[in-house]
Amino acid sequence: MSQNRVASHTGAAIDFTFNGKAYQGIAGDTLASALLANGVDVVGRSFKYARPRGIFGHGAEEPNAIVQLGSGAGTVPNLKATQIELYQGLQASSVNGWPSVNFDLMGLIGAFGRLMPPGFYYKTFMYPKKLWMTYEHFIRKAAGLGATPVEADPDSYDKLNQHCDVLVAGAGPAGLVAAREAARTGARVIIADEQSQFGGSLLASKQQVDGIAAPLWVASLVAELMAYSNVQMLPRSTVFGYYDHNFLTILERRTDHLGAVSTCGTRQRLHRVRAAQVVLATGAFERPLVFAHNDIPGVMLASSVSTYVNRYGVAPGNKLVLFTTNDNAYQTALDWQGTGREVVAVIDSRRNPCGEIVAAVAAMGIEVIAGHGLIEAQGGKRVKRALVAPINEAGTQVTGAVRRLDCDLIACSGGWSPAVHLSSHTGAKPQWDENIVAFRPGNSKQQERSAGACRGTFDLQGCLSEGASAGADAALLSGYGDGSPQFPQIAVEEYIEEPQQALFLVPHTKPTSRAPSQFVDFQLDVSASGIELAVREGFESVEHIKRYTALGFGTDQGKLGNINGMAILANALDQTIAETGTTIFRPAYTPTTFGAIAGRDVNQLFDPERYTAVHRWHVEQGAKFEDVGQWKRPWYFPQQGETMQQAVDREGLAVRNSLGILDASTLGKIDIQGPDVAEFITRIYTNSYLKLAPGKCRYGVMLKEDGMIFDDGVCACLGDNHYLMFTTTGGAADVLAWLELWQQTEWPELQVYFTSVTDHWTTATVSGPNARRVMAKVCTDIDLSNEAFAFMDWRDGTVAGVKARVFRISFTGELSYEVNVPAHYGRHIWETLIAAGEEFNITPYGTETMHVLRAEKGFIIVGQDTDGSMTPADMNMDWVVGKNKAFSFIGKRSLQRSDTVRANRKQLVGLKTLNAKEVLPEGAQVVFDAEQKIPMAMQGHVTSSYFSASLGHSIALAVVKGGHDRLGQVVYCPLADGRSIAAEIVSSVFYDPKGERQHV
Amino acid sequence: MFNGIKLESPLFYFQTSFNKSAAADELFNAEAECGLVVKEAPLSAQLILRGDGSDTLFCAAIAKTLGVVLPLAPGTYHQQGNTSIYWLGPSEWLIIEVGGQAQKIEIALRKALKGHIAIVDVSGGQTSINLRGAGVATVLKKSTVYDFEAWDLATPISGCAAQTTFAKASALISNRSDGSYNLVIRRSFADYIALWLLDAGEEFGCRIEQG
Amino acid sequence: MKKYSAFSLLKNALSYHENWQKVWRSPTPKQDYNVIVVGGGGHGLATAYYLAKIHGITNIAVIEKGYLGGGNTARNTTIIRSNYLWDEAAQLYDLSLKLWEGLSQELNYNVMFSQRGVLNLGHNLQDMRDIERRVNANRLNGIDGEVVTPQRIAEIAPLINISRNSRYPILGASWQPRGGTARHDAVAWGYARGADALGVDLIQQTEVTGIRRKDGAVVGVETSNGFIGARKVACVTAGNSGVLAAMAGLRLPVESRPLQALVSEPVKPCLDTVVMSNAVHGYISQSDKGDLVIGAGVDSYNGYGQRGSFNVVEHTIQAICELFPAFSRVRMNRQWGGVVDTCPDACPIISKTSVQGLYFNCGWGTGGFKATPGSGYVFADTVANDHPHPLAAAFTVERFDTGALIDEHGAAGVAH
Amino acid sequence: MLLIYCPHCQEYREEEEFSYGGEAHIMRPLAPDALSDKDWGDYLFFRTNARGIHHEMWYHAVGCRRYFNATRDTVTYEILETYKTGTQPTITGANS
Repeated sequence: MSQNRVASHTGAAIDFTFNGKAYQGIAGDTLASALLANGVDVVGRSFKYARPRGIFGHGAEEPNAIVQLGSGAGTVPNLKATQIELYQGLQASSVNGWPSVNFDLMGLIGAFGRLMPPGFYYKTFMYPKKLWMTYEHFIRKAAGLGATPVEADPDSYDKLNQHCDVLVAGAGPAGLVAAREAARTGARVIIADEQSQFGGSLLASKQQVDGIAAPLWVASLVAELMAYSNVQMLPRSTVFGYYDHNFLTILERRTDHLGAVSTCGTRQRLHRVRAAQVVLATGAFERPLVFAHNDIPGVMLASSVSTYVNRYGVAPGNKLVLFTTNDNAYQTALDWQGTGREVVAVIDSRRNPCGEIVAAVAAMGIEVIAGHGLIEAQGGKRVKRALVAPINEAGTQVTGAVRRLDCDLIACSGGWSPAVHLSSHTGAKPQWDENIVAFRPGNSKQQERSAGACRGTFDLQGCLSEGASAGADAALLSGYGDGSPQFPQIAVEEYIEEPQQALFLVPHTKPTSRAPSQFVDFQLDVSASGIELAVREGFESVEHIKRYTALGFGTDQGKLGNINGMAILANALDQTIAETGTTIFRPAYTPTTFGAIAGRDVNQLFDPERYTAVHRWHVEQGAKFEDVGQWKRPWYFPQQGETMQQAVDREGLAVRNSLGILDASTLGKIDIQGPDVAEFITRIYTNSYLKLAPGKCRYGVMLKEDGMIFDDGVCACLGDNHYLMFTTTGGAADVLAWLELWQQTEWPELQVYFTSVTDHWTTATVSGPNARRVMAKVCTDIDLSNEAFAFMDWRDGTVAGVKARVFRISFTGELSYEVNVPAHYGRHIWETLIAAGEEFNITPYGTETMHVLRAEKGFIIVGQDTDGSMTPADMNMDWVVGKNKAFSFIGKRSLQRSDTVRANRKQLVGLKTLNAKEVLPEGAQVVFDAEQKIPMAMQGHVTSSYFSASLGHSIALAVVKGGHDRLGQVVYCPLADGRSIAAEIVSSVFYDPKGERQHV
Repeated sequence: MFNGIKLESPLFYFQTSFNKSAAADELFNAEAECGLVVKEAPLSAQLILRGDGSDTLFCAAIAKTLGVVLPLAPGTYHQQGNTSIYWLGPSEWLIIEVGGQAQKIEIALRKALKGHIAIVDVSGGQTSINLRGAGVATVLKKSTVYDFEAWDLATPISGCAAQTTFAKASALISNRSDGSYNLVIRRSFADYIALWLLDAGEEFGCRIEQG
Repeated sequence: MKKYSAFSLLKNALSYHENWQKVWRSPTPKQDYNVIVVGGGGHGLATAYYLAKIHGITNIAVIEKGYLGGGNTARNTTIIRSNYLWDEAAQLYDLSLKLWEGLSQELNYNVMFSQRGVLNLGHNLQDMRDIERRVNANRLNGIDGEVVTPQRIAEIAPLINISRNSRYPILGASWQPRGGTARHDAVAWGYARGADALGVDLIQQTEVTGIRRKDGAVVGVETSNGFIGARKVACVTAGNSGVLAAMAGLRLPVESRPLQALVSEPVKPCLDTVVMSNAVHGYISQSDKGDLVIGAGVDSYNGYGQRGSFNVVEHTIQAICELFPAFSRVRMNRQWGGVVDTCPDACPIISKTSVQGLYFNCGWGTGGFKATPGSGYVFADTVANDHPHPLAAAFTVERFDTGALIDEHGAAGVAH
Repeated sequence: MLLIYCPHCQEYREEEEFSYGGEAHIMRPLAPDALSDKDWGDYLFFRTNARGIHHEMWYHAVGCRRYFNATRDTVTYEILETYKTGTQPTITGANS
């Protein structure tokens, strides 16, 4: 039996290790309660001064007991021991302290703490300049808490999109009754609580509720809720964020109580909840008192001491001194007395405490020292002594002799701070209330209401009745029930409490600047003197103070320190707390695992992979793939031992000399129907379609209104009032939205309907001198002769026994047919063409070869040769702009702006390296004078560059200032390796300049 | 010359290409009733219909030609035998005839309809899959942002349809009278969605039945 | 101004830090100033500092509606780099980078400028073309940078996932060693302290509610504490530029959008550089305190709420988990949002206006923090001389009429 | 995270289904070629960027594929109304 375990409290033994040492806890323990049971005092070292720290609280507010859980890929940094449920074999260690938390060399630095006041780093480490990176290296080593894993996360996470009528955050007394009232109306209810058990404060309460012990009453209520099919109960689930339009996020820890790494499904689950109404019942945090060396292990919150005693059967010490400003904390003296251990005294800052519970405590023979403050704790790694002295009524000065009380445990209470975090996420500004000496939630900005302690109602009776009406009210507003609670009143047994004193910083015999450190934010070593110093230096706003001192920036998000800090600041500025400002909290309420926020959208599911109907064939052929948007497109088809260049050379030569086949299915396709189609697309494209006859195709370019090229492709007239538009692969969705935008919002009078048919068609493009021959083998009902079926025509017909639409368009400059069939027939048509083409050595080619072939022809690729700052004229494509179109098409006006008509714009040209074998790197910058000094005058850049097997030399496309007038001029591309490649500006059409081959 | 043309549905290769460690035969066409069973429907005719729903002649012609009344209420679909019509938007519907021929339907409709309309065959571009089993409701919550529970609460029957997100793709989701759900998804996203479903259904046990 | 140093720290420690002087005064506004800078963020304070330091104009007030450095200065992810594509942008940002390199000494305030380098990752072939193009342009502009391989990336950031099998494999990156991060608050406070020492009045908690004009020229500003006269008014109010412009009857080609960021809990050093990926939308570095500092993409809709949508954060964290699978178990400590001015060409506006004596410095989008010193420097020059500084000439508002945009995001590549 | 009422689907849908379409009620000039560079630039790039009541377009991309308008407060993000393209808002900066 561990030294601090209360004899009456028993349970199954659980073995665990902390900092390598073996311990035993029992079922139901948290790591914190188990460590306390085993008498472990020092659990960590503070961030800045490396002071020894012990467990201070019992929940999310814990600032000190930050541990590294587990090891290897499954390790988790920075967990709070107070929130870790103990499991067999648990391994945990302190995150700071070297060589150990009990003897930390960094502790020596702590001795020089005075050299490190807030902001000291802004004032030094500046000279000599070059040393900063070295200084920083050591600063960083000292910083940080736990360590991140170095291997990939072995766990998985997922998300649920939830929709409910009433979300109840917190399952303490107020939350439970709120959920019950909402549940009985039939509303969809979700109730979440961060603890493993519902009940909140009642789990550690000795009170009677509704005539039975509080924990029993909780159990019955939980059972009642479970019976409702319209209630979802989420234990181990923290509502960590409250966003716009009543969207809230909940992190559910599904397996963390079983082990560091999950052995049974997703480790954590993110609930994305859209709630019609929200009840916030998140409770309150007890506020520590700020006195000298209040951070020594053995100083704890009064409620935490009671919780460890009543709920976990752990008495974390022997001789207790209780220091309070209120009646409420006296309960801790009673609870401690119950363990049979000594209550040395109760120190009450109030002159004459007179509440019922005060009398009850006094009646037990416990000394109550009123009108005193506990001004300093003494001890090294554990409290040994408390210094107590009379203080004036205002609580600002020590007024008499100091008395020493030997003790090993100090429980303190400065009253309670409502957990207004979630309401604060909505932008509601918390309001200071003198009566409860705390911030209450601000006026609602969303469909929410607070109930119970988080609203500043601290008596159980009040919490229960508030919860009941909040639940009924929320249900009513979401359309259920009549708004009147079924159980407005529940009998409870509790003491009537007298008002507390507003005391935050406890005076010392020395002024704050000289007194031993009086800590406000334990985790970041922010002390009262630090805050006063910041004020002395001229920082006045709360935000400046927080940022300058780091107050509230810890992983506890200032749950304990913020209010004390505000009060000390207000005092230093000689203002009231209300004048000084408010306290703002941001998500996450408690730290939230990245993996859970990412959910299942990781690894192969990070983004969809889109496949064409022929994809599996490409895979079987060993194709290498290129990511184009979400599509996987064959990049090239290497054969045995081929390099990429060899494969691309082979594929390209096959197309030029015989026959190639390309899977062009990813091109966007939009079916357009309606009487005004021709007019509409003539407004969208730069050229005109008014006279395009059925059976004909035309290449078009579209601009944004700024005149810059946005997409391009062929558009075919399928019949009167019926067109098919091809877009770039990446542009398909944008173009459809673009068409809809103009039709729906600008030209609703134009009768046109758009439908995406990208996925419906498989497009197999056969290209090369033998294209007609192979088509003739698989298609008998189309006259393929050049006269009957000319370049830029399309025909309906039957290909390989399948109804097909064949387009005679070409992106290679060769005789080409694009065979389109419904995708169910995709692989059939593909394999039939492959078989039929065998005698012509039909060669599948990928996007790389396609790029080479089109570059040989000077055809641009939008997004590669253009970059959103290129006009058709810049691309030497004036021919595609209909100058005389009646309607001022999209982007036309912008082409007349002074900058778009200026000479010397970057223009598309060809580049031919003087050394024919040398291939310019894409992205190389172009200069006219290679000898000039840096910064050089850059004249353009290489947009596309390849070695052309069919031409036997390298080719490149580039945009060069005034390029169209510079044909023949030699330019230079200075490279990173110091070389400078010379190239001649030539026409951008390298191959078959007259364009005869595609017309044969 | 081209007899024995084989048609391939979008999920045709999913089973063979599925690269998860679990043995494929456990995952595909097993007998075990899993918490999530995914079944791809046989190939069917799917057409997009555009037109003016406020035009009574238009509506009447549809009803006469297809034997199904055009659904005019947002978020609904009507079904008669093998033919269903889904409301996709004002002036936009999806016609699905299981085992039907798109071309026949298009010709019939074009004959019956007058004025500014559009009919587009999209049969090759999408497929229908059916989700059934105890885990379906949760899988839908994992996969889409739409509130499907509201359907059960409102009208615990079939007839509801919604186009919404599905993981990082999209789907047209409808409820069937047997308590299962149908998803119409785009061909190019089909493998991604199937992979997602196996992952999302893992906790209930999931298998995929070939249509 | 008392000089900060290790010695001053020691000296003050001996007197229990009771004798530190104020970092800046809290003056009551005069009736009239030569220049009023509206907005007490980094850019505004830097503007005031350089007006006083370089142009000798010390009769200046900086008017801030909240507290100094409380806007985007306090909300950004502190990334500093100058590897921009277009000459105009690159030269402006590199002036800024050069000023960063001496800023702690210039201000006698340690802004903790940490030149740990910046990686911009490429995930597909077009990314790599764009990276090559940008790095070549940078090099020929005299700006450091190189294209690095996945192997080199792994040396610089060992926890990054360079597997070829990931959904969007890392094909390479641009690497700018001089880039890095700085302590954002310190920048504002350092400039404020410096400006104050030169006589600049820093007026906090005072909101400008109107811009008073007479015969087409500025005569001063209406504020929540009354009218204050000025011959010149320089507006540097990122996020609210449109509101200020409206006060003078002007419109700007700017839209205010939410930009979100988040930090993890502090962890031991695990990332010694800055990693950015446009393709998957995630930016990450590690602060000296140990937090992983992560920037998200801009929200799609207009918003002044300093809040964005959660799905943007989800997408960003998915990207971070893709790049750093080990970070999946790290936890988000805090998230927040700012309001950024977005310009059609993702470049700032540093400009005179049609109102004599009224100047605007806005439209920095997501790139404002890194530009703080340079922006203040050229804007001060523009205001002092009533004529654009050479490096600011390309950034006048007129470019939206002529079409001479400096399209930084268009340059990121569009359809493919 | 916005919850947006689609006037065509006639129900509230999650933000993920929509894409933002920018400021609403900006008419394309009927005779662009007659405009000065300045006036054209104004149409192209200059927006009210209202702080408060803002009329904006949304596209129900993963849904009915219709554009519609919303009146939204850009500070509180509250959506005061949504209405079909071609109709006018009932709530404007003037009457709010």
